[in-house]
Amino acid sequence: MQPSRSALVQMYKQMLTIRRFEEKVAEFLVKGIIYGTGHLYIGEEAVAVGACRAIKPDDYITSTHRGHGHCIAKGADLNRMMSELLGKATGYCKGKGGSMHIADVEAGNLGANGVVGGGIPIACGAGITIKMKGLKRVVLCFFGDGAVNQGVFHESLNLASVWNLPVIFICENNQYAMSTATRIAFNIEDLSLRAASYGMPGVKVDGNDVLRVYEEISKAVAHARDGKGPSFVVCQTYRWKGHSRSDAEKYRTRQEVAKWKKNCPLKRFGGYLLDKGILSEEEMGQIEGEVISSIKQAVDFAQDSPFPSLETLEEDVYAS
Amino acid sequence: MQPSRSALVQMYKQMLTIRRFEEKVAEFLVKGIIYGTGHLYIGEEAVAVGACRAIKPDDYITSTHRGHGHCIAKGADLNRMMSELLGKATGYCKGKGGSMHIADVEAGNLGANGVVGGGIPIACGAGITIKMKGLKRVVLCFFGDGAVNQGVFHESLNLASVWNLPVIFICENNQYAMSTATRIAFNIEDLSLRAASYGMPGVKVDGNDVLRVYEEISKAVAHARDGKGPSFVVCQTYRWKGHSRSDAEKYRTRQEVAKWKKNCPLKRFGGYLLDKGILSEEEMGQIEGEVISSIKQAVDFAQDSPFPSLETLEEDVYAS
Amino acid sequence: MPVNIVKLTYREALRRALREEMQRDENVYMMGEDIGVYGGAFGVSLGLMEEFGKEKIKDTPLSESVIVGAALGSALTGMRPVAEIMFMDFITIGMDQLINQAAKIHYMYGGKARVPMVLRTAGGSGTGAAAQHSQSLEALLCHIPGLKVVMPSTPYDALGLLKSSIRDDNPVVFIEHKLLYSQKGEMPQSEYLVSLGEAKVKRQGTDATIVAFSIMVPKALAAADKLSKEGISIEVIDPRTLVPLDSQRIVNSVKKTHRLLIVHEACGRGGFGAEILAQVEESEAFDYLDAPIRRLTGRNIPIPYSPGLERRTVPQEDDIIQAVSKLVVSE
Amino acid sequence: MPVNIVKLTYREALRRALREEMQRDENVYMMGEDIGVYGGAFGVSLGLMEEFGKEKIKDTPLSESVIVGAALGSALTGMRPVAEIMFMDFITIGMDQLINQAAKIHYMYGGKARVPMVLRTAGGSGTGAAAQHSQSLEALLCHIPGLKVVMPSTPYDALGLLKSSIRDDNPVVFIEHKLLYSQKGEMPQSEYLVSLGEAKVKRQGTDATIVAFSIMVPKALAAADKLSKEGISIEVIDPRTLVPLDSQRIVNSVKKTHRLLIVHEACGRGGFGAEILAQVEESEAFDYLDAPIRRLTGRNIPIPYSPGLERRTVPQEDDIIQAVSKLVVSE
Ligand SMILES: Cc1ncc(C[n+]2csc(CCOP(=O)(O)OP(=O)(O)O)c2C)c(N)n1
Ligand SMILES: Cc1ncc(C[n+]2csc(CCOP(=O)(O)OP(=O)(O)O)c2C)c(N)n1
Ligand SMILES: [Mg+2]
Ligand SMILES: [Mg+2]
Repeated sequence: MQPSRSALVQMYKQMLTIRRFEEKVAEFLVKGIIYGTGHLYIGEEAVAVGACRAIKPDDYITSTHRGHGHCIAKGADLNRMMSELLGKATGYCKGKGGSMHIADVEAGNLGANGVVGGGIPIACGAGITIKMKGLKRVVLCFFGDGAVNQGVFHESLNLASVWNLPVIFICENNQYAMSTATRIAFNIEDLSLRAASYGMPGVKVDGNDVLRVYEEISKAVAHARDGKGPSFVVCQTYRWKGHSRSDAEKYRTRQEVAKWKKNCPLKRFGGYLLDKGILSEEEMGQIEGEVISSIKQAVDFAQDSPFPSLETLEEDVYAS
Repeated sequence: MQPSRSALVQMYKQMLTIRRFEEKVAEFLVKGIIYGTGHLYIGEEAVAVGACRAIKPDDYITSTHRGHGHCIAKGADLNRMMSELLGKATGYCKGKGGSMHIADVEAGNLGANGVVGGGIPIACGAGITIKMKGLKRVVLCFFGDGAVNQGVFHESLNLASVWNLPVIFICENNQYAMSTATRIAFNIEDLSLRAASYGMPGVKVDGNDVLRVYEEISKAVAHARDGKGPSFVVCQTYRWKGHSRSDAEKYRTRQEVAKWKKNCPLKRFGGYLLDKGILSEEEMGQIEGEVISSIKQAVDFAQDSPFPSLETLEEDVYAS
Repeated sequence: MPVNIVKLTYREALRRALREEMQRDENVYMMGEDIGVYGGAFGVSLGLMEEFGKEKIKDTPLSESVIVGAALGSALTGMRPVAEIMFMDFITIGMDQLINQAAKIHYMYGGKARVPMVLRTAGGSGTGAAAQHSQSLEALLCHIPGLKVVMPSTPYDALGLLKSSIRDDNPVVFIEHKLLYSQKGEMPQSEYLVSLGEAKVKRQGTDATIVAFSIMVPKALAAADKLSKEGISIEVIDPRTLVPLDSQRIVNSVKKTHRLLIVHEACGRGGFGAEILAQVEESEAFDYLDAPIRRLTGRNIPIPYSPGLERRTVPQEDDIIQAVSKLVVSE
Repeated sequence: MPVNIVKLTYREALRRALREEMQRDENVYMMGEDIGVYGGAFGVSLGLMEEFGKEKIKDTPLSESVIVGAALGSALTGMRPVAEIMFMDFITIGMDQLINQAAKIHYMYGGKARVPMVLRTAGGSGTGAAAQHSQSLEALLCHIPGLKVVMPSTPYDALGLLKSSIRDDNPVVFIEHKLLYSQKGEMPQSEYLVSLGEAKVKRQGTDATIVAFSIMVPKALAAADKLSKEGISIEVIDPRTLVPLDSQRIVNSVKKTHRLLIVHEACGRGGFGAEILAQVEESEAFDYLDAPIRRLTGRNIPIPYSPGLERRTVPQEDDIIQAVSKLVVSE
């Protein structure tokens, strides 16, 4: 199950890209260069990267309001992402979507979603297409712990199970839905227990360990590709930053945040790669350089891009 | 836990009342005397009667589209029920509600519901009131197996659990939601498994055994009154008649129906009472007579009652 | 009846449309509660499961949110689902998926994705099903950019519009009326389509225009017949699709008749009649009006159960006659 | 500022109303997502949990359907909940409980039960939150008999109307606007109420009437100020509650000014502006109109993200000035 060396390096690079991309977004939010809201993925990189490494380019994902990480892990173009965040015409959605609606349906990214849980039934729909067209694809459906208490979570997991759809439901349990701790919103500790309600496999993994995530999702993907149906995988992780643009973070302690920061998925994986001799310090530095320059390029591209013209305002309401 | 003799007799009488009442409704539906639709409770009498016997008059229930049984078991007045079914001004809802909306909030019946699952969050709300006012009441929340796949089921059971609400969620698993067998709509056999998702007790009982229902609901009620929170009780039963007014019943076999009819909750309980010497054949006959005459009286009352006057049409849209 | 003309009920016409489209395009399929062996609550899909199999005619669990959401997800990835919500009242349960997702994806994604889905549902009162099974909620949908809204009044239109809806690349809400299912009507034996966005002049007239849709069309036509005996000549227009709305045909008619009555079953307050009224007011027809535009609509009350009350809640033929009579004398 | 007058933001005014009503009536309580320590997404309830405790200020799981449904269930049994849906867009998730249950129970039960609940929510665009976090969906609610719909435009009204809403025995949807939260305004220090169903003439004028609500009120007033410099005298009316609607005040104003412009942020098609237009058309004011009634509304598109686009999607001060200018010259 272990990925190849080059895959491991790729994963590291993706995780780092997400981290640095989000740091730039954070800066732009503070400076008002990014206008709307933004939900940062910092601290959760191992989930998107571990999961997306387990699928092929023509597989699908559905994403969330906290979607930049999924996007990058699914192979999105940073230039078009950053342009979208800056509301530019060259963005994935021509500036009409913004952070919460980045999508690239042709590349299998069925879209971020501003509605918590909103993408879950959509993932089922993609699963229906796969089955009806006899494709061998799968769908990775990402959502947060908060979404696990939405009605659509329930309806969707049940439907996926009774119709045996090739969907892997991935909960990113970062311990909070906005200010609401899972211990307040749930009367169970292990959210993966809920899989049993639908007669599907459920498992909880360390979501800060990219290889564990990769491994579990790979199993679930194989299961789905074999026609054995959906799975529910809960990845335990943590959101380092505030929920969105402004958040006084009164609902958690500094100590808690500090504890989780020590468990940094990026450092852990980097340390592992060094330990195993897969990457040297020097190579790592080189990767860091490449990542930073790709983000700089994205920023330049986005900042040089034009805003959408007002003529486009009423376009694309209806497809024809 | 065994009810007193008079309670047992009462229970038998209520079950018989439901049976005979519904037979009359069936006749009126066929004859067009009842105008709208109607969902008959025949075959499921033990659930409502066993459950409602476990609570006190000031406790609450929420009911369903198949609500006549709950109504009667909660002590409704047959005259006003039948009047409502006939759309008369003397009905529980002054003729404005009909079969699917009979309610008697003062008597603790928070209402039937035309929306499958619609009553489940309402039961949570009643639970909130009870807790906030420091009452010692409980809520029995009835719904069908179909409702267990609605999003509100999920959201409500979770809320009740995290807020420790005194609600007993009672699924009347009559094996079908309209034409949809539970084996098609679920990938689990025992629906009570779903309780685990919310960290609440769950149990499956023979819903055609009124004493077993009484016993399990009594336990759940005691649990709730003790401040220990909600439970989920699944009662296995069967709907004898078609789903509603017209139903070709192509989704099930005659043999299956016949098998369940042999397991008649009324006959079973009647047999038990005879066996134990609690009732004699003669007493039973007398009860039958009383029941029939109470229904005849209800029919007369309803038929003699006036239709609501057109002046009432626009009344009661807003409370003032 | 000419040989190439057939007579079908509205229900049968819908079924024929579904059958033809499923035969024509393998991406078309149906999903909904009890649409398989039961044939749907109103019998529209009766026999289709036997004909097309369970994969194409999918019985779902009782879960309206995921019915809408899964339909849209499969539409987004290449299928053309026809999903069914048994009673229109229950679209409220799938409302987020319909309004926030399906309707907006094409725009939010910068035009780079499509959601070619149809959501069929049965609206309207008249069956004694009371407040939660009798609503006409089209106004809620017409307000949402990205949705199309279709409300056929005849078997002919039902067939042609459903086929066009299935071929449309947008989410289309297709609203049938319970009391129309058994109505019969003629149509060609051969294939035909009715385009979305084309109103139909159902009856020519000169004294006043009635715009009516769904069940109100036959009622308006019956009223117009009676009125013609009193020498009042009524033009009846059925927009057939509310979004897109063929306002031009309505405007043209008003320019001719100088009087307009809008009739619908839904509650008047915030009903789509207000929008039609406003569009005519804002159009060049305003200068031609000889009397204020009038609406005749359902009352602003939930639908009551008792038959006498229920009947008085929504416009009936007599109400239309009265309203027109008032309109043609007013100045 | 007189001693008995205080200046508060819209946010603070709402908080004061909530505080006063919770102090006054022990049956009043709040529930919603992140309303406790977080104080709500827009800070309205900041500090209330500390003051009233967790039982009165209930943080819920992320479950909009049960938020609405549980609120109604507790209202039905004697409480007076004030539930919060963080963004108006998400009322679609609790729509069945709101529309099919809460709105209809009083009627369906023959008047024998009441649902005294308030559903607070934040609508509107202008924050770069895009299509799923920026809608103005009041039209969907105004169409449903049994609901009341309130949309305050000032801190004064926000306070007085929220208190009245909490004391009302019906389900009231109370729609706040994101861009108004930080607006300041004066109000008495002592307790006061603003009745539901009373429009307010925000500015007297003679040449034309603007009916505007929520965020469009300050925009209309600013436009009217500018127009007055050109000698155009505008009357601005804020209905404040859309249901019940104080049409009489609007009608009276139109009888005086002979011209009417209706301004709202929501999409025009099927927006509540159409209903206001229709009601005036149907009223005695029709005969006084010197020009057709005009609507100036949000475009019929989802709210786009990019700031330049977003701004052009909904009416701005300049658009109002233009629309009025056209209206007063037209005949
Ligand atoms: C249906 C809905 N309700 C509320 C919100 C507001 N909101 C946005 S993100 C969020 C918390 C989501 O928590 P979770 O699902 O755990 O994802 P996380 O933000 O932790 O990644 C909330 C309440 C929303 N966007 N959608
Ligand atoms: C939300 C909703 N969807 C669909 C329906 C139509 N309908 C009425 S009863 C029913 C089946 C309900 O099944 P179940 O919950 O098992 O109750 P039962 O009828 O078996 O007692 C359906 C689909 C409805 N009333 N509400
Ligand atoms: Mg979370
Ligand atoms: Mg059932």
